[in-house]
Amino acid sequence: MSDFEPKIIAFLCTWCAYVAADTAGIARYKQKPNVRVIRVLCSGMVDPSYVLKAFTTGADAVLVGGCHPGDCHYISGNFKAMRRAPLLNKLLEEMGVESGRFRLEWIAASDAPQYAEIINQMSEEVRRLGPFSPSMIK
Amino acid sequence: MTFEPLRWQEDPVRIAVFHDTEYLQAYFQVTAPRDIEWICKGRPVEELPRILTILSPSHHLASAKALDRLFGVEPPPMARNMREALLQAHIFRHHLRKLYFLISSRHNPFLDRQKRGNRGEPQLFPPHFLDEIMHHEALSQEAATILGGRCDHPLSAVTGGVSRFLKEDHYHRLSEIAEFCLKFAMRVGEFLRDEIFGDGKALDALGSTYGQNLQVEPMVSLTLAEKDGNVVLRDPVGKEMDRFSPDMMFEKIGFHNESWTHEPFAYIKGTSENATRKVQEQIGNIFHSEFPIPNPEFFFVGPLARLNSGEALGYPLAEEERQRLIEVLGPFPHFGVVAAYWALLVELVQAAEKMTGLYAQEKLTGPAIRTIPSEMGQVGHAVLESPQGLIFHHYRTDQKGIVEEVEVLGTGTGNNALRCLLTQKAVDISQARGEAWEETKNRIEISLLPF
Amino acid sequence: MGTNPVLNKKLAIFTATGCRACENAILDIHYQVSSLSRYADIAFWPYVLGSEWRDLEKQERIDICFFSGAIRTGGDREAALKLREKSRIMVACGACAAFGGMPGLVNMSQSSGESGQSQGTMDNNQQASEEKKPELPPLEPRVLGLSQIVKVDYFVPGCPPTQNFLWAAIQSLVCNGQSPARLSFAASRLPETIGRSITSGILPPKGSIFAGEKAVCASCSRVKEEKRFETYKRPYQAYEESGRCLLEQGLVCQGITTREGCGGLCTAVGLPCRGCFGKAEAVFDPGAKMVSAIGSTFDSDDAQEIAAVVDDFVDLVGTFYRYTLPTQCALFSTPPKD
Amino acid sequence: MPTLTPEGRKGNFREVELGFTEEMAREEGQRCLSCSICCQCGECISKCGPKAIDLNDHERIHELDVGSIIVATGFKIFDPTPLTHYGFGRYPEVYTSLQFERLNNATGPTEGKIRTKDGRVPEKVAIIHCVGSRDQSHNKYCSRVCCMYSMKLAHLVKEKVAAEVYEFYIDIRSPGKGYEEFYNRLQEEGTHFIRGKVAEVTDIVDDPADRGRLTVVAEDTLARKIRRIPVDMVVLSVGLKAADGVEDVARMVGISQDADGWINELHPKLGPLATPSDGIFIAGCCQGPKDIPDSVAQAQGAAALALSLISRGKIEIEPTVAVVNDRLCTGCKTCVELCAYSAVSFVEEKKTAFVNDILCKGCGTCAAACPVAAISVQHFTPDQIFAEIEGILA
Repeated sequence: MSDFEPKIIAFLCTWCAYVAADTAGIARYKQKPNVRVIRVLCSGMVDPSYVLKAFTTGADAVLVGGCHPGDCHYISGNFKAMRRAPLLNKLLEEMGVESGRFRLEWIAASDAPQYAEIINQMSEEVRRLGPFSPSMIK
Repeated sequence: MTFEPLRWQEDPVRIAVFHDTEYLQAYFQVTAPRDIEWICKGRPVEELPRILTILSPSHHLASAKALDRLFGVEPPPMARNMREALLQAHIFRHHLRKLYFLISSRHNPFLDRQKRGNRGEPQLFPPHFLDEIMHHEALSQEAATILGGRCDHPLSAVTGGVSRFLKEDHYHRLSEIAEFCLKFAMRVGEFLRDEIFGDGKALDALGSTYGQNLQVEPMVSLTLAEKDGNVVLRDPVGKEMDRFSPDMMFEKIGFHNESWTHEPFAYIKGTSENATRKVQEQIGNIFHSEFPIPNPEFFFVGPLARLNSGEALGYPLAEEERQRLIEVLGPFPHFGVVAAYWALLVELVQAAEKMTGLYAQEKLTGPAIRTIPSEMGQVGHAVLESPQGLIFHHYRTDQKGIVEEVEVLGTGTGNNALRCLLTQKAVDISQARGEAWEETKNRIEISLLPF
Repeated sequence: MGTNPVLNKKLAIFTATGCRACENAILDIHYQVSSLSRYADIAFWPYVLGSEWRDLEKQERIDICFFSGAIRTGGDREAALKLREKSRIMVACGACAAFGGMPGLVNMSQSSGESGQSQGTMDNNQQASEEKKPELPPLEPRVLGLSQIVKVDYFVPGCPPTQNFLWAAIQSLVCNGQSPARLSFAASRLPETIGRSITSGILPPKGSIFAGEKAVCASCSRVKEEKRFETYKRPYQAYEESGRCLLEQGLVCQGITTREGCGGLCTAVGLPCRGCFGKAEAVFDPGAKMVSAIGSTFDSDDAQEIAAVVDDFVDLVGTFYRYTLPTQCALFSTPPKD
Repeated sequence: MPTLTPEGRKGNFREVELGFTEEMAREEGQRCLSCSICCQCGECISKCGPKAIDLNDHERIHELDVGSIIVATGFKIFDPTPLTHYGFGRYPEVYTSLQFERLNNATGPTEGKIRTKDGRVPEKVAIIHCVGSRDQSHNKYCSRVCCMYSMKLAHLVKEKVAAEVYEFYIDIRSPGKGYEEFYNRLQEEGTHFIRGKVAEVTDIVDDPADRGRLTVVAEDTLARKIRRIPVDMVVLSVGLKAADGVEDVARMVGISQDADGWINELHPKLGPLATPSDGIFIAGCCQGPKDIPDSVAQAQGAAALALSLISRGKIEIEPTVAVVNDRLCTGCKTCVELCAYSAVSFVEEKKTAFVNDILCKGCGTCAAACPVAAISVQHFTPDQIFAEIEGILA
């Protein structure tokens, strides 16, 4: 367990969270190396199917990063993401996926430090939860 | 020696025959679990009718009834009629199908007539009669589909009523169907009396299947009294020994699990020496784990159990049929296979008669189809006379109405002891006659079919 | 008229763990299934003909096998393997065989620690010492769909399968393109590949599903105005005859993600769809899509309000994967065999 | 106003009101609140040579159709009032750099003469750098222009009144052409550069001779000693802040701001003038503190970009738009209400949804919501995303 390195898939909105991640890199913020980023045009584009797909493909956790409510580059895309998240959480919960494994976060383009912060704390939490394996998959 | 799979059995079953020290011991095994509890746990309770419908249409209705009780609502009269109408359609269909199986038992009914000659297969008798049965099978299905939304796995019965009104053309079609079914029921009656039940030698038309009528030792019968909705127990001579309300079900009835079958044995808590011992003798020592009580009283359910009340039926034609049965086989109670088949016939006619009464527009119209529950209880149960016999449902839920506990007493469980009994009997008989295993299997299947 | 026995195809019909509804469905197709005899001999059908396994061994091959029921016990598995190696075409008939069906919900409760009905077999092991008495076939660790243990050529979904698609399957697989006209159902709603195979007798591509292409909504008769999910209602709470889309009335109806083919049967009766035809063609996971479709249309942008609505929802898994847990739930399924 | 005593008025016709002495007049002048409310007396109209004043004019709102917008909302200066230890607002002789600039201006109140409020010629002037900039409790960033303009002011002071000038600085930042040379020149002119942040400005003086002056207290970090310097004037080199109301402009044209309120450019290196929304460009200090040459350069660049759009007369839209697969679309109408640009419509005759790819921005909300996955955003289709997932998890 000690040498377990969580794999976190991050779906980042290209206008805010993705920029934040970029800036965080340029600004040399310390970040855990467990995150693999997938760039999407908007957090509203992230279909819950992607999240499940990530889990089935071997991700230990999934992060969706979008603009703060009101700042969506597409006016209201992040609200759609915000509406889906709780229901998806409930579904995952019923399927026995710990709540810490899926997160929706608002990360503005200027929130580079927050981004790094989220990444670090999330990977720590997932490290504590251990590798994800749905009880049903042989 | 094992027979698997078995013909006409709803559950996946097989017969295992063992050479015990001095005689052959037959085991009637149900080889797959029903898993009902595990399927239903955690579901919203109002979904149960749609889930338990996989057991049989009558379980669908029973489940809806249990929900009425659980939510404390009274379905409007129209809804009650519609459910009843649906039940009768299924009784008709079920009995007709079993008689169809009986008649076609010696042939492959799906063999092209043109081919029969050149394959030396015996012609179906009488020609086209099976097709007609199929046809009316389909008619009763159509009725069931109109009333239930779907024929197998109906879904129209919901909490507090039914989920839809009927449309104009439906009424017309339904009454039409009822007429056809009644006419045909009479024809089936004539046919069976002339060709099969009539006298011994006609029975041989079906081959040696039951040259001699297979009888089981008299048993207690468990039925539902239509008048007061109570459950009635009749002792082997047909007189009433106990009458209790469905709430008491699990105080009166117990279940016993055997390691070699997935079907539990239902028995009456409370023993009666003589009858039980005979039954025990016949079943032989199939029970390996101890019963909680020394000599459990076994019972059986189904058409024959119902008729064993000996009470006259409210419907003239059916009553007529019943009298004919009594002429030939003597007064009730009966515990023979022929009587069981004949009971099917009687109830077939009765169902058809009920249909003609129920499938009238005024019966199936009304202001409301449902009463919406105001509050939610947490316990519900219902008892219902299904085509195959009495069934019982019992649910317990949490505050949100999520199922925590489900108990379903199906006919499989109710008749489990009887089925073992019949199997053993059949094996004994064909042993005595030194028949081939095929014959034995055939005999078992024929004798299990009507129960 | 293919009366020549040589042309006749050999059929096998078998049900593993499940009710007999699928077999009834076959038996009942317009009470005309007997007319099949002109095209095919039913070589193996335990339920009606009492065929036994040795009857199957006698056959050198089976042309088409209609297999229904879920894989619950070792016996089911054996049966599936036996039939597969005999049969040229394997058809998973009904929701149980195609997707795992309602018995598949057992997997759910087993995942949460409770070990299903397995105590039956456990007793077995305990009493194995006792004097001879029959064993029970072992239970599979979890309920499976047919496609998860053998290769399946065609699927006929539905619980039970609807007559028109079951008949479509028989026509295109059995009848060599000369199905009796009086029995052919309206081919309009059929996907063209299937329609063509019925008339031409050329088999549809392997793996095709005998059902529509779109989702149930396409054939559902209800009026769709505007999807806006305000409050969650449970079926016992809603009394509706307005003929409006059930989902728009707050009833969770899975018609939107479920393959078409039933003709909106349940919704026509006023009950929400539960997805017995399985997920629609392009859907990755039905539950996820339901979440997405319903969630996106929540009528609020306020986190608390949304949380409140979501809080009312009950038993998402049991609803979204009612018939498909073992095969189509991304997190709970194993890949198909081929 | 002094008047004759009642006795003195007897038996003569002398004026009772004696009028102001110069001191009295000055004193009276001090009472003016300079409330700057126009009483609409109309005097100005007659005075204005070019007749530029029209008192009856009123506001009008013009709506223009434009092909592109250049956002150049500039900046506002940092208000030093919160920094009470500098005494701004408390001591009349504490000025912000802009006020002092005005004082220097030939059209200013003193016609460009540098005078204290009581008209004295200042002999010592202190200039305090980084007021509100590079300050953890206010703006963390460097305002970039203060060092240079402070030195310019120092130079002017030297030139005009030859006063002693003390510059209190943290670091002198003089990048740019000729800037460093200017710095050296000032040092030669004898401006005192004291490295150290000013602790306080007070009117308590050590030497009675200095009464009326302000004392600037600071630590000279090079000389390692506390300095208390009496001065006549104190100039606060205030920093730059994002202008008020930028957030409204930004939301209106659909661009975003960073934490300090400066507008985000498309890319810090490769897109310094463009913004995420096509056709919207930025110039000058709305994007961040910068001096005049930089602003001019950026402005001209932005103008060029805008022109290049206008001259071409057409624009390219992103290829990432949503498309509907009619074969799969079931017409459940889930997507229709979701589109923020109302690009999705429902075609009754076909009973399917339709996406207008001119309006569509490709946010993919509809694609995610479509229950049958009939809609997909080009270049972000589920298959591509899935492939990506498999790829990075492989």
